Amino acid sequence: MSSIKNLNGRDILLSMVHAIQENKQYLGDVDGLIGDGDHGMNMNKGFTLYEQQLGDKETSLSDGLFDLGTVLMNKIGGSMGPIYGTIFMEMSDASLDADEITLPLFKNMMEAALEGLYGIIDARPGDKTLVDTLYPAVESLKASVETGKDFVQALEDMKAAAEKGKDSTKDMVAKYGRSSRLGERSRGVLDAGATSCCVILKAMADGMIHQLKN
Amino acid sequence: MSSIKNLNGRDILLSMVHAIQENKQYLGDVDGLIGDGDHGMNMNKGFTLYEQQLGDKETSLSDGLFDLGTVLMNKIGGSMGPIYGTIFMEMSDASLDADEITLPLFKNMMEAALEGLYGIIDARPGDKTLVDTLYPAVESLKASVETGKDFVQALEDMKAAAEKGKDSTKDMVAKYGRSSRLGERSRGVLDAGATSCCVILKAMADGMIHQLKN
Amino acid sequence: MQRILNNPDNIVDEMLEGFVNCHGDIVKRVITNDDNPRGVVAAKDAPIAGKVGIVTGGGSGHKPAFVGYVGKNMCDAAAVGEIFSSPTATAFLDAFRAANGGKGVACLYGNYSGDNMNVKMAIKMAKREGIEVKTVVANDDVCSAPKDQREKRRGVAGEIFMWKCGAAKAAKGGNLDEVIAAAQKAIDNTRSVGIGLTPCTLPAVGHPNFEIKEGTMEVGIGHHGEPGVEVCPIENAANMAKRMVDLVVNDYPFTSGDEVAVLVSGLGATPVMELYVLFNEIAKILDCRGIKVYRSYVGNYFTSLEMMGATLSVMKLDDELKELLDLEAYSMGFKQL
Amino acid sequence: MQRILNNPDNIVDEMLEGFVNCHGDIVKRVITNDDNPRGVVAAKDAPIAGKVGIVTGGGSGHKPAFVGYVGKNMCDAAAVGEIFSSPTATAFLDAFRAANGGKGVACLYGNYSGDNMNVKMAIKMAKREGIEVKTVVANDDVCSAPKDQREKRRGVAGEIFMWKCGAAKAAKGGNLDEVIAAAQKAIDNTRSVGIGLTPCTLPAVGHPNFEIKEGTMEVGIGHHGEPGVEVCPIENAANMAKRMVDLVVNDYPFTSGDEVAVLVSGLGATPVMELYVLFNEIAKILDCRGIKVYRSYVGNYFTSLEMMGATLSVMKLDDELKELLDLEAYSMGFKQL
Ligand SMILES: Nc1ncnc2c1ncn2[C@@H]1O[C@H](COP(=O)(O)OP(=O)(O)O)[C@@H](O)[C@H]1O
Ligand SMILES: Nc1ncnc2c1ncn2[C@@H]1O[C@H](COP(=O)(O)OP(=O)(O)O)[C@@H](O)[C@H]1O
Ligand SMILES: [Mg+2]
Ligand SMILES: [Mg+2]
Ligand SMILES: [Mg+2]
Ligand SMILES: [Mg+2]
Repeated sequence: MSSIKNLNGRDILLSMVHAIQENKQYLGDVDGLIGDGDHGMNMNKGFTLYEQQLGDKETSLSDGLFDLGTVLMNKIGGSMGPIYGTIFMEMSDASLDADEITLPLFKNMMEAALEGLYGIIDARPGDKTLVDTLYPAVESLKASVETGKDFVQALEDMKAAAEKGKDSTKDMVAKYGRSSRLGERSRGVLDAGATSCCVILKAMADGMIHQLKN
Repeated sequence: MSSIKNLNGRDILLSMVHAIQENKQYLGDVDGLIGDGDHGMNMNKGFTLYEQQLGDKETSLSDGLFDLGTVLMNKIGGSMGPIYGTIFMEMSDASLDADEITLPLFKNMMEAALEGLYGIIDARPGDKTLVDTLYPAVESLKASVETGKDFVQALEDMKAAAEKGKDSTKDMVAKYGRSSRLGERSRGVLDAGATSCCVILKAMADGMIHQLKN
Repeated sequence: MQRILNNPDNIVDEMLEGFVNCHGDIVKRVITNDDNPRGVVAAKDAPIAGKVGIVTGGGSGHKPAFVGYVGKNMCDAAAVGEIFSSPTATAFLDAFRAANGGKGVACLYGNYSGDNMNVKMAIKMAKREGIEVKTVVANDDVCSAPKDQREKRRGVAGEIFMWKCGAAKAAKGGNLDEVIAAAQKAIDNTRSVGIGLTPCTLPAVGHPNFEIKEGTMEVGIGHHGEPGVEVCPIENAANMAKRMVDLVVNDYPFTSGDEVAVLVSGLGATPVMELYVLFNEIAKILDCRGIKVYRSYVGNYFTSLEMMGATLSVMKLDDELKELLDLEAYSMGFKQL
Repeated sequence: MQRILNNPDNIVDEMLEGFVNCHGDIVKRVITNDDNPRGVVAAKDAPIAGKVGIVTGGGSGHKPAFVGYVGKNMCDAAAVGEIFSSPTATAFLDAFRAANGGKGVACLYGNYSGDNMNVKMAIKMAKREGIEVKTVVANDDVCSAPKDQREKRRGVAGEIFMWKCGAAKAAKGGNLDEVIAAAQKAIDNTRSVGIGLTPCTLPAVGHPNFEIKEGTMEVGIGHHGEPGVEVCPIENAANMAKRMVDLVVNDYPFTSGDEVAVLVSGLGATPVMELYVLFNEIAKILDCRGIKVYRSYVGNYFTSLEMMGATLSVMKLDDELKELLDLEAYSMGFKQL
């Protein structure tokens, strides 16, 4: 298949929820090295609250992303509330009227997320934040659309790009967020937000690939 | 010789001072097991203050004991201030008019110390306090006087009696002071006050023996 | 030792210097005596002529106790000892002098052998100077002796209620006997218990004073780490609260319909946030038992250096104690409008 | 972990329940909104009609900050976040609503990215409801960015001066611009620095958040353990004081003849006794430099769970700030006659 039914959002969203739940400890540890150690807890709380709210209901991907964004924004606070809240709400907005999620539409959704994010934060690629995961993921999708790649392959490529982007934060010096005041001492460790963003994007892609293949 | 010149108090007093200084850590550790760990510090502070006050002046044993008692009473507070303050001031009082300190006089001094102590505390032998060192020391002196023992031998016997008395506190259950509320849990450890009292009595005896032999 | 110190032997004097410098609007240092060069901490306008003087004192390391309870409508003077060690007799005597407004002095302190001996000696000396001193000896710590030996029990955080009520009685013009009666009633109506979670280290000693194994807690611990009645695996806040309430409520005993004041004090290093969590559980249990909380206090009111853990004190109120507790007060450790 | 907890995920809500129960004479909880079931902490009689509302907020774990600074002549409402995490935008909005007496709201908070984003969003939402909100963003922490990037610096214990002066201005009838100007002046005149001696453990995480090796200290550490500018062998109190004063005084710079307010706050687990020892050294150095201490505050005013260590904040005073600082205030964390 070359597209996903927007209505079949549930499994994709739960894939994201479970990935965060499984990585709660790991994200906390990463944040603990140069931040305050609460990233895993924060993300887990927000995603688990969304899971509870969803219950055993079905949801479209657009509605689910909106609800997830709202829960994050309203319930977890911190930086991650507004940041991931904005990302998911923008993705939802960009897909609201669609029945089918195609590769070009998904690229648009991700582009909207990045733009929305840029509206509330000053960080850009290279500043050791989740932007370093999100930006290459979006670039990869843009390239896949231009070269007419298959949706599944495009998602695999996006996962690889996100992973590479996340890993690239290891050698960076943080410019924003709590760890930014570390200067050189922040080098050598992954960024927590870049790591969670990678976890989420990969889980989202996996959920989508599962549907595209079945 | 069978007596000590009261005027030659300095070396005896300094022997006591140095013994406490050397056992500061040990007394603190003993107190730490079932008390609050400050016994070495308290005793060291008082005795060192007296050492400073004495400077390089000569002193009679009676005056020195009075000054030491006053310093303890006025400067170290706690339980030890009044307890050792009373002991040394009573010993001073009992020897004030004497030129020579004989065995019978020394026995009287020690008896006065014990009686004075009984006037301010309720503890008696067997209650796991310094009384368990002081009481057998006095009893030993009384026996030596009765049997007409030589002064040096009487002091050696007193040291042994004090040591045995101190060791006997190990198997006792504390009835007074901070550790008294431990009940059975106070068994198996020496009493701090009994230990410092033993240190003091042995050093005092050693200082006296030194003079008796020279 | 991760501590803020110069020479550990001078910590009490340096603390005092900083304390008096900082709180010049509340207290002053009174030094009158070569034998006690440290002097005592007295309320800014102590002694107040015609008022019964309120004196306390004890070892250091319990901040705000004891100097933090000197102030307006609180204690008039406090004698200051070394860390965890009774002040000298001379220091207590100096405190009596600083507090004496001609109507006698109420010395309200905790039941520790050192304090008992030094206060006793100080009272003898004060008598010679014509200062009348009467005492109340706090013994609110339930776990420190069986109920039939209450006279052996230690004084702990409940002393704050004794000071507050005794001092208020004096401020309201009570004579020495009335002040003593009020303070005695306050402490007789109070029961306390502590749970220790970590030991503490005397700066001059340099290593922990005793041990509390990670994962365990010590029920009934004293303010100097005196061992408690039970060491058990650490429990959640709800169960700690239940234990504390049981020990305290059953000992007095407090019964349904009683009105009480509640004080939850940290032992030093437990985050205050957690004291509120504990208080929240305590309040629920008291409510279940029909015991009404008239006033409550949560914070680091009576500490033991950097111990972790908390104490609970409960005082049964009557109309007189309510009125005394309600009076405004202004000291470093207790400020109330 | 030797802590007093139930489910660590509920610690903030349980703390709040205990806090509001305990301090019913000072604060109340206002819950108006399903999206923020935790509600906010508001002063007992907030909003006061015709008075500019003072709002603050921030992550939990800093007791008395933030809810402990809500009260009479202090903040009118505070938004409460998870431990070390900004409150949500909805929570800030609820705080604006609870504080709004019709004359606008001054939101006085610390410079952290999460707080910045959530406050910004809350202000947008408030605008739709016709609530005018202006902000002052505290950035007193000297070591958190170079002087030419003051806008990047974090807010730490100096926020207390910002709240005190801003709130006093509002209490004295200042309009929104005057209140903002006073609070801005207070924080612009304030510099702070922290020294960390031990790390802290988030209850839900269960192990220390970062490391400070035994025998070392971290100069310039932040209130969440954000690393400082230097890790060096632990020093005595006099040298710690010298470092702190140097960093703070040279940055502003404060000069001879200045009158200042001084705040020495513990980070949580350092015995208060040691804070007075540190203050004593700081006061001596300031005196040597000809800087006059007009008022001083020593205690656990702004903590980081059970971290050991301390912060120093110094505010340059003028006649207006003196008058504002002097006004009586009554909140859990700041009581002044
Ligand atoms: N100002 C910012 N701009 C961009 N990203 C940020 C900013 N502040 C924080 N982040 C991201 O948030 C992550 C930390 O998230 P989290 O630990 O949940 O929040 P907090 O920093 O409030 O504890 C960082 O790793 C970084 O990727
Ligand atoms: N009430 C008492 N009666 C007799 N001896 C006591 C009493 N209280 C304490 N002691 C003695 O004092 C010793 C402890 O002294 P120290 O540690 O200096 O004082 P503190 O107990 O005040 O910390 C005990 O080991 C015991 O021998
Ligand atoms: Mg974090
Ligand atoms: Mg001791
Ligand atoms: Mg002691
Ligand atoms: Mg955080």
